[in-house]
Formats: sequence, C-alpha cells, structure tokens
Amino acid sequence: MSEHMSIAQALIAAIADAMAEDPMVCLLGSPLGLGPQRMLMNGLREAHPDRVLDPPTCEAGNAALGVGAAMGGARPFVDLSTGSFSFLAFSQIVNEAAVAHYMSNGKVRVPVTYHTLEGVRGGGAPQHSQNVHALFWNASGLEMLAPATPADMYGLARSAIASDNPTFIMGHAKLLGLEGPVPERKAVPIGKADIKRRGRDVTIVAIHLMVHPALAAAEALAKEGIDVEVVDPRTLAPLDEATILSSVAKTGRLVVVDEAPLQGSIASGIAGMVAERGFHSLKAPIQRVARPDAPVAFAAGLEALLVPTAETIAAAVKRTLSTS
Amino acid sequence: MSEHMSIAQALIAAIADAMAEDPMVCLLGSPLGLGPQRMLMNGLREAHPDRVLDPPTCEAGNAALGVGAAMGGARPFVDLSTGSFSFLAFSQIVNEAAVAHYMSNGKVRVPVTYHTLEGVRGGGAPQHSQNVHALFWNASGLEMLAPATPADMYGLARSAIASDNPTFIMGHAKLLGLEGPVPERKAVPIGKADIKRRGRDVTIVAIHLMVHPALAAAEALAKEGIDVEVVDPRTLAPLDEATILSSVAKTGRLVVVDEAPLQGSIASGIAGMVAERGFHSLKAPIQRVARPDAPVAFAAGLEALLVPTAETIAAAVKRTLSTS
Amino acid sequence: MTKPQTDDLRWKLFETMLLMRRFEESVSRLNEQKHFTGHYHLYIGEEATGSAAMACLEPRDTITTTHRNHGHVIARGADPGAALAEILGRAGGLNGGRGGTIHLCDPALGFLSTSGIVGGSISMGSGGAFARKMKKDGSIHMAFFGDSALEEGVAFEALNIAALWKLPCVFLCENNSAEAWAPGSGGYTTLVHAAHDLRAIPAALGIPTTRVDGVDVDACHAAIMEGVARCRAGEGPVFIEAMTKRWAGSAPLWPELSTGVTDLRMATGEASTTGEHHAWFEHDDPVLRLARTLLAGAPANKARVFDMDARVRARMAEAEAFAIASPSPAAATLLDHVFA
Amino acid sequence: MTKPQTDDLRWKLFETMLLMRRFEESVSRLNEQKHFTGHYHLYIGEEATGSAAMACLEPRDTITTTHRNHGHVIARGADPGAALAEILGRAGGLNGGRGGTIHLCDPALGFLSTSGIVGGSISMGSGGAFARKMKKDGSIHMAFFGDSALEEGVAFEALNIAALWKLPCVFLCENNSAEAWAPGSGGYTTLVHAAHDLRAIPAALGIPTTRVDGVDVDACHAAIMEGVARCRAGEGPVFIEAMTKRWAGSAPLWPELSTGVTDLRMATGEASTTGEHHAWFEHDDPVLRLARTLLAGAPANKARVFDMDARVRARMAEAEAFAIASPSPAAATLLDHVFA
Ligand SMILES: Cc1ncc(C[n+]2csc(CCOP(=O)(O)OP(=O)(O)O)c2C)c(N)n1
Ligand SMILES: Cc1ncc(C[n+]2csc(CCOP(=O)(O)OP(=O)(O)O)c2C)c(N)n1
Ligand SMILES: [Mg+2]
Ligand SMILES: [Mg+2]
Repeated sequence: MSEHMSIAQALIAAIADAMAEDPMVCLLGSPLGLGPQRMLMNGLREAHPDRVLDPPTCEAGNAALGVGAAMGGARPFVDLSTGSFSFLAFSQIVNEAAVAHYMSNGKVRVPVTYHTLEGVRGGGAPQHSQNVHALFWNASGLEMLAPATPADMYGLARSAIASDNPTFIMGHAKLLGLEGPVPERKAVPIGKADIKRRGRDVTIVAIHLMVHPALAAAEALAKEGIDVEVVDPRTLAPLDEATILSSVAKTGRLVVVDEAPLQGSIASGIAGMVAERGFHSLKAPIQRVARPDAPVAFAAGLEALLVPTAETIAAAVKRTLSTS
Repeated sequence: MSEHMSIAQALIAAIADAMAEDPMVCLLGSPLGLGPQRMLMNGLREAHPDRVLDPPTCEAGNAALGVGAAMGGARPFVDLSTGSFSFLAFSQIVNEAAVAHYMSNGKVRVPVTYHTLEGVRGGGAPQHSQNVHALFWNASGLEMLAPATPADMYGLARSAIASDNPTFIMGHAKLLGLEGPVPERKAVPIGKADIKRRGRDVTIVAIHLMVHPALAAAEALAKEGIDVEVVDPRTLAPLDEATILSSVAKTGRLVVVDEAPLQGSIASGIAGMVAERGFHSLKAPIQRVARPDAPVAFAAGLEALLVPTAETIAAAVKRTLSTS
Repeated sequence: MTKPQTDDLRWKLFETMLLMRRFEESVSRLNEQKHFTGHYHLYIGEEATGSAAMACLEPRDTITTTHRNHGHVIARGADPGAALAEILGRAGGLNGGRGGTIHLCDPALGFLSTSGIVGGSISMGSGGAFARKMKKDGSIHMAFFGDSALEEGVAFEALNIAALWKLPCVFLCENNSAEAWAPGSGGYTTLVHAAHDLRAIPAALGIPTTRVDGVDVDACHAAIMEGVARCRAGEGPVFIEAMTKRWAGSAPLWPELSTGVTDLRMATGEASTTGEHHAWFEHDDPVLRLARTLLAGAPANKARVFDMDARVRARMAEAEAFAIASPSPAAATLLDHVFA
Repeated sequence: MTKPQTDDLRWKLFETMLLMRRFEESVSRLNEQKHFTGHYHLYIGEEATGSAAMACLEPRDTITTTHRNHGHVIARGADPGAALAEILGRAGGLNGGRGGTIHLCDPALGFLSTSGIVGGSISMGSGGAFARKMKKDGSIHMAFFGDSALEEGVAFEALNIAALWKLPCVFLCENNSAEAWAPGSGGYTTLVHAAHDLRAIPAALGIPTTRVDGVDVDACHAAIMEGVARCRAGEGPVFIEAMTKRWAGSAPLWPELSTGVTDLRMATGEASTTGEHHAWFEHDDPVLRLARTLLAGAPANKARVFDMDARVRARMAEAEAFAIASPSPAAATLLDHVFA
C-alpha cells in the first residue's frame, strides 16, 4: 500500500519499524534538525523511552559509543546533527568503525548507522553549511548513503540499520520536508544506483539534494528536445559504477552534479572514474557542476550564487552538446 | 651554496631558520616520527627550549591551540604525528582554521601550519597507515602541501610558516630519510607545480611519495623509448591546474598516481578535472593508479600488494599508449 | 566576594548593559520582521557577566566567543549598526555579511574567533592565551563559553593545556542552564553533564575556580577582576562560572521576546512585574537589578537612568536604520577572502 | 582493601602471569630476530593487573583494549600461538595477520576492539557497556587504557556518558608513568597531565574511584572484583587506577628486554637481583612478587613454581614454532573483509 511521506517521516518510519522488529536497535540523538519536522520525534520518544536517548554534546564520544555498542551487539543509530559536527567524530568513524572488520580478519562487526544533516541550508554560514560527504568518501570500509526521495530514505535507512557494516546516511537540511510516495515499506539495496529519469542524449549523475535540480533541468531541456537521463547513485560508497558507465555508454555525454566544493568533490571523482573506465564512450568533455571552492557565506544573496541550480545544470548539459 | 640533506633535515632546517627570523614561530610536538631522524629534534629543543613544546596527547586541543595562537599573532607549527591522528583534529582544521578568514570578511588571519606523517609506512596496519590528504582535500580555505624532495620540503615549509593561511604539510614516514640537494635555502611558492622530468609521450601526475616510483617508471620506460613527463603538483590545494593541463596538452596521455585508496583519491579528482578542462587533448583513457579501496593490512606481504610501484605505474603508462 | 563598586563604574556598566539589551530587542524585532532568517541566539539575561568581563579587559587583551556572542561584541565596543548589519547579512556588516549572527567578530577589538562549534571558543582560547604569553607583555586572553561546552572533550583538553603551561586565560563559563528546557521537552539543548558542579572539572586539573551570581554585576566584576589580575600576574589560568537562570525567551529552540521590550519602570515600581515572568523581572533580569541598585535611596538618579535609556534607544534606532539600509554584499565579492 | 586470596586463585593467577611474561619474552626475541618489524609494546610489569582483571570477568562480559594488549589477550585465554602468529603477520594469526601487534582481537573471547588510537578503548568502552546494559543480563564491560588516554578529550566524554546513563563499565586505567622517560629525553610518550591525581577526573563526574598497587595481584583482584560487582549490580561505572612503575624495557621509544629473561630463582634467592634493575626485581616485578608470596613459608611450593614455569615455557616454545611456521596471508585474500 503506497504511502505519501516527507523524507523526515520516511526516516522516522524506518527507525520506528526497525525498533519494533529488533530490540537492539536504539536511537542516540534526534535526526530531524531545527525545523518543524523535529516534532515527529515525539512519537518515537514515547514509544521507546529507553531506546531513544539524548546524549551530551560530544560528537566524538557519541560516535565512539555507537561503535562500541555496535561491536557489542546493539544496532545504534547515532545522529551527529549538523554536517560539520560530524567532523568532531571523524576519527571514530574513519579510524575505528570503518577498519574494524578488515583489521580483525572479518571477526568484528560494526553495525552502527550514523546520520547527519549536511549541506547549504540557508543562513548556515560557513560552519553550519558544510557538505561533508566528499570528505568521508576516501575512507575505505564505510558505507555512505545519500537518499534523495522519501522512498529511498525509508529503504536505505532500513538497509543501513540492518547492515553489519558502519553506514553513514547523509541527510540534507533542505530535503527533510520533501514529500513523495513510498510505494512499499521495503529496504533499498546498498550499492545500487537508481535511474531517476531515462533519456538518450546526455547523462546527468546527480547526488543527494542535487537530484532535484537535475530533474528540473531535465524537464526544462525536454521542452527544447534534449532528452536527459538522470542517474542517482543513492549509495556513494560503494559506488555503483556499472550503472553510471552504462548510461554514459548510451548517451556519450556526462554532467556530474554535487553540492560540495568542486575540488575533491564526488562530482570530480566520478568524472575521473568515467575518464578512465568510460573514456571511449565520451563524445564531449565531462562537465562538473559543483560549488566554487569557498566557504558558504551567510548572506542569502551570496549563498544563492554558490549552489548548483536547474539553470546551471541545464547550461552544463548544453555545453556537453555544443562542444563535440 | 647547495646543501645535501634528508627530508627530515630539510624540515628541521626550515623550522629552525623560521624560528631564528621570527620570535613568534613556535613548534608544538615533534614532526619526525619514531625513526632515527627523530634525534634531529635535539638541536631545535636546545636552541629554543621555550618555543619547542611537547603537548599532551590531545590532537583536537593541540590543533585548536594552534588556531587560536595563530589568530592571536603567533606562527605555530603544530605536529599532528601519524596521519590518522590528524582526524581527531578534523573539526579544528576544517571548521575553524579553514573558514575563519572568509567568515570574518578577511579580518581574521590564521597563520598556523599543521604537519603529519601519513601513508603506508610498513607494518602500520590500518590505523597507522592512513593516507589523509584526500580526506582533507575538499575543505575550502586550507592550503595543502605535499613535498617529495628535500628542496621542496625546505621551501614549502618556509612558505607554510610564512603563509597567513592555515597550511597542512603532508609528510610521509617513508620520505623522511630521503636525501637530495637543497640548492638554496629559499621558499618554494605555494600553488606552483614542478615538472620533475620533461617528456613528450605521456604525462604522469604523481603526488607526494609517489613522485619517486613515477620517476623510476619514467627511467625504465625511457629505455623502451617512451618519453614520460612527470609533474609533481607539490601543492595539492590550491592545485596548479594550468601546469597539469599544459603537460596533457603536449602529451595527450595522462596517468595520475596517488597512494590513497582510489575512490575519492586526488588521482581521481585530477582525472576528473582533466576530463573536463583538458578533454580535447586526451588521446586515450586517463589511468588512475592508487591503492585499492581497502584498509592497509599489517602483514608485509599484503601491504606490499596495495601500494603503487614503478611497475604498476609503468604498466598504466603503457595502457595509455596501447588503447588509442 | 562582592566588593562595592564605584558609582562611576556602575553607571558605565549600566549603559553597556542597556545597549546590549536594546540591541537584542532590535535583533528580535528584525527577525520577527523577517529581515533575516535562520537560527540565532540572544544574550538577554546574561548582560551582567559580559559587561563586567569587558570592563576588566584592556584593549590589547584578546577574546574568543560563541554563537551567543552579540552581547560580548557590543559590550566590547563594536558599532551596533555594523553588528546589526552583520546579523542581517549586509555589506555594511562587521564581517561583510559573510558570518552572520553566529560569527560576529572584530579582531580590531581583540576578538580572535567567534565560533559556532560548541567547544571552539574555549579550545581556541588556550591558543589565544598562548600567543599572549609569547608576547610577554602582561596581556591576557578571555574565553567565553556556555555550560554545554564542557560536554565537549576538546574543552577538557584545552583546560589541561592551559593548566600545564600556565597560560594567561580567563575561562568564563556562562552557565544559563538553570530553568532551561531540553530537547525532550521541545526546548533548546541544555546541559547534559554528570558533573553536579562544573567547577570540579577545572579543579581536577588544578585550575582555581570561582562561581558567581551572573545576574549581579558587582559580583561579576569583582570575581572577574580577581581572575584577570591572577592571569596578568602570570599565575596561570582561572575558571569562573557565572550562574544565570535561562531567560524564558531562550528556552525554546527558537528565541522569542517572551518577556517583552524591557520596561525600566519595573525598576521604579511604576510598571507591574506580575504574571508569568514575575520572578525573572524581580530577581533574574540583570538590567532591572542594576537599575534598582542605582535607584536605591537615590531618587535623583531616576532621570539619569531614563535619559541614558533614551540615548541608547536613539542609538539603536540609528543602528537599525543603518543596518536595514545597508546593501547586500556584491556578487563580485563572492570569492574574495578564501585565502589571505 | 587487600583481601587475602585463596591459594587456588593465586596459583591460577600465577600461571596466567607466567604465560603473559613468557609470551612477551618470545615477542621480544622474535623482534630481535627480525621476524617482524614496526613499533610494538610489551606488557611486562603490568601482569598483575591484567591477570586479576580477567579473573574477575565472566565469559559473556566484553572488553576493549589498546596498543598494549598482548597481556590482556593472553590472560583472557587466547591461544598464544595464534597471538604470536598475529604479531608476525601470519595467516594463522588471531586476525589473519591483518591487525598485527597493536590490534590483537578475538570477539569470541569478548574483545570488541583493540584500538591503537589513544582514547579509543575507553570511548568505545562506554559503547560496549551500553550494549551490555541493553542486554539486561547482568553482563558488564571492561575498558583497559593507559594513563595518557585521559589526555584525550574523548575519554572525558565517554566517562560523562557512562556516568549519566549508569553504564556497567569498569574503567581500568593502567598507569605506568612512574619512572617513565619522556620524548624530550628520547623516551616513549608519557603522561602529560595537569591533574596530579587522575582519579579527580572521573570523580568530577561522580564516578567512584579506587587506586590500587598494580604490582600486587591480590590487591588488584580485590579492587577489581569490588568494581565488577558494583557494575553487575547496576550501580553504574567505576574507575580503577592500577599503579605500576614503568618497566625499564618500555621506557625507551623502542622496547628492549633490558631486565633479561625472567629468572624465577630471583624469587627463591638462588639468583642475584643486584645491578641496575635491583629495585624492579625486588619490588616492582609482579611475577617475582607473586612467586615470593607463594613460596613464603612453603618450601614445598618451589617445585610447583618451577614445574609450572617449565610447562608454560614448553607451551610458548610450541607457540613460537607454530607462529614461525604459519604462512603469510595469501595474496588472493587481500580484499576480503572490507565489508561484512
Ligand atoms: C560541536 C557542536 N555540537 C552541537 C552544536 C549545536 N548547538 C548549538 S548551541 C548548543 C548548545 C550550547 O549550549 P551552551 O554551550 O551552554 O551555550 P548556550 O547556548 O546555553 O549559551 C548546541 C548543542 C554545535 N553548535 N556545535
Ligand atoms: C590519538 C593518538 N595519538 C597519539 C598516539 C601515539 N601514541 C601511541 S602510544 C602513546 C602513549 C600512550 O600512553 P598510555 O595511554 O599511558 O599507554 P601506555 O603505552 O603507557 O601503556 C601515544 C601517545 C596514538 N596512538 N593515538
Ligand atoms: Mg548554556
Ligand atoms: Mg602509560
């Protein structure tokens, strides 16, 4: 039975369903930020007062708590609040959670899920607007998810909690209120990209929040007769390279969109991967659409200049068509 | 007057010269690791007992000390020891040091230098073998240096200490003992790549320790009549894209080498940049040579399988020549 | 602990506190009028601490502060117009609109960093003090932080470093958690600490500690002055905990001017303090409290109090006008100042 | 505090401590013989703490430990051959050669994590205890860590969490900094803490603390048993500080078997303890100390002591042979276990 939900609702539903099924699932912190969605926590708190906890403000300690609890048999969902705060827990995630399974020769399992609200949120200024996915992307052993729709959020959050690996769900402050259908309450497999729109002329790989302006760009371009395919990797690590490569094999043109600063963005990394593995398919330069390499200014006018939009994405699509 | 030094000596010479010139330069921690080079610290300790300090084991606190001291008019050189320990200071570097200048509209300056010994060091196992440069690369506002020779270490360390920006010098445990000429004790400009070997057929962009196997590969290939150009960016951020692009414009073929895991490596990012900005020069797929996406095993035999070598680099060069 | 203050100092502090209060009332109004959006924090109820602290500092001293910085920046002498403009994200702002409410920062006034990362100001504070010590000129650093900052491990690390190296740092903890709500009750994050007495933490590291009534400006000034003197004398860091009740308007996640625009007639008895916030008006509002002290047994002071307020309000009206008139930052400046 | 222990328990602990000691002597020898390279840490001198601690735990209890883990893993019952093979980076190692000396870890024995990141074991320890508490079965967690771990802020954070939520965690601090060198003197990193007494830190958070002579196995067992009982009863965490002198061989940056292979005749008086390490042999070597206790007034025990040692040595000889014969991990396994 299809439901209609916001991404915030989908996340809470996933946590609630997982908690109902497994008494070792617990929630540390509140993943819904400062906006109106945060009220959705109330039901969860009431249903599981001893499994929904408000930890102190100490991201490293909370992340370590999650690692240890996961190793000890719990399935903690640890919220790290605003993206940049997850940097305080970098060592616990990258040095501890991500390597424990490998380092123990497969003996230790770390079924912890982390969640953060990253990205340019509106008035966040540099310290509350960091996109963090690109900075964790090089860490081997960490599953990284970036759901852009309620159905993907529900399904990937279920997979994350069920996964025996440490998993980092990248939430986005601007996505929480986004609504859409959740056709079925079922898990979405980790590591599988989703083609959000089929097309023949150009491939856009857009991650996370950027899926939406990419789809808008595709609609606008369709009116001009340009048929765009929009690929949403959904899982950033491990990346579904095959789906991206086969789309590029079909279209021959690639635009990669990421809200993060360009240098070291996932847009750049995916472009590099295709320049190696899909080179012969390419008919034109890959276009990377990302933020300029600068912190995010507080002033709304400056902030708006920084982030990719349907217009800048559409322009990049046209660049792949004009050069040959 | 040209001197002959190890990289460790060059680093200590740079710090010593900077301390002699400016009474506000100070050293927190010891940047020479566990090997025999560490004895070089003795002279520095004796010369400046009140400016060479051994802080507690608290990387975040030490990094924050560096940020605050730099804002307050000092020029601290903060050693973060083994690469992975710098992750404990991630927030101080990325959320505080890197954004302060921008966020204050240019009013605050943060002339702090960080240093770490990163990389696959031999028996370091996952937690002491992390390459960290790729994980910081997306942080806007941070200068990142990766000197591969004594002359570059001396010159870039001087530039780092003199820079009014936060600067992160990536040292490598395996580089400390490497010796070479330091023709002059002078600063090397931040943001300028160096062509370590000129050639016409293929460009290798190799960073950090990887410059050396890249040069070895070039020598071996020269014997087979393949003329390789080796570009060492030296500065990872801001990256000297122009030098890389003009080399690729000449050779039409690119191999990028990085010791970090492939996904999210700087190799991938540079490949992505060239796939956009140098696409029309490319005659063959870009080849990325990096570690597989896995933690570094302790066992020497496994460790050796992970890291790029002159042989794997040469093979990649040949792949750019065989596909067309 | 409380030493009687000179009247001159009291009047000076009163003017500062009034300016701080009227400033925050402007901020609240401008937010209601949608001149800016996003999360922000008001310093109302804590004015005694910040004004006293700034009165103890010299121009060469340095400061780090937090998301709850407006009061500190104003008390240290920042132009209220530029500060308001910054909160509105305007080109005329203290930081050109790049920082906003959480990051007001002016190094010309000794501010090194205004960080919204909890634990940032205290940990960078040790660094600021380290630089002061290197200068060997008797200057000191003051780090402002909230009670929750002591939940962050880096705060503990910074206290350890400061204690080890006898850094000249006044660690000024503004504990506003009394009567605060908490996330579970829909409120703003509040203290989650097993330490019943936060002073035990610096004390474990051998740092001398004092606790002071953060509403009593005389007491604040005396305690902070003593700490500052100790730092200046090279005796190492001190920890001062200033206790305030959480102002009702800062208890929910999003601030509200729930106690209304401050009516100084509450200090004279001409306006009623009854109702929900009675206790706050009577005991916990540092501005009203100091006004009562100044007025006590000195009816002649009444005119001075109200004149002062009128001048402050006029200054704030100008500041508001300046801020609202200030243009947005030019698009062409977007990428300025990424690097120095 | 010290309760007299039963003789049975003493003998059990003695056998464990002998195995720990002989194990480390093997490690040192294999390192000298270049069977493995890289930095490593020996547990010599701290055997009383680790053996007593493990004797207080039940099989279902969990453990986190550090870079100085060999003794813990052996005392908990890991196969010495597999442990040695791990240190040599062999396929037959406890972790297939992937972890090496710093990361010996067997979850089947309750080890959750053996982390070389200072502060790791204590902070993940609160997590381990959290999982125990969720299980509601009276099981507990024990976190081993060195004194320097308390320099890391995350340790403080973990103590706070454990105190707040009354987590069943024994925080066992092995303080080996007495008589340690320091980097300035070419030594191994040692305690850099402004706290004169580390117990003040957990105490500030309301956690009960005990300090115990880490060389006296009876005292260690009694103190730890008391702490374990408290945790099991659901009364929340405890902090125990076991004090040892830094074993001379661990004072320099790279360990050396400077006190030689342990000669149990030093306990009977048949071998001399004179020389540089006299005080250590007489007072600070927990193995010799317990041997003396067992022998005191019971000459008949002498044969049992030496027989036990002979058996332990024979076991270690087998373990060494196994480890050396174990092949290197197969190249084909390189990318196994990145993900579960
Ligand atoms: C590292 C980090 N974690 C979490 C937050 C979110 N946060 C913003 S203000 C705040 C509470 C701060 O309380 P306190 O330090 O007592 O200051 P107050 O606001 O009460 O003055 C929190 C948790 C943050 N800004 N930084
Ligand atoms: C986060 C981090 N910082 C620094 C180090 C380097 N290091 C390895 S062991 C050690 C000293 C640890 O001392 P202690 O915790 O007392 O344990 P001990 O070795 O004395 O048993 C240090 C600083 C590390 N491993 N991790
Ligand atoms: Mg507070
Ligand atoms: Mg120690």
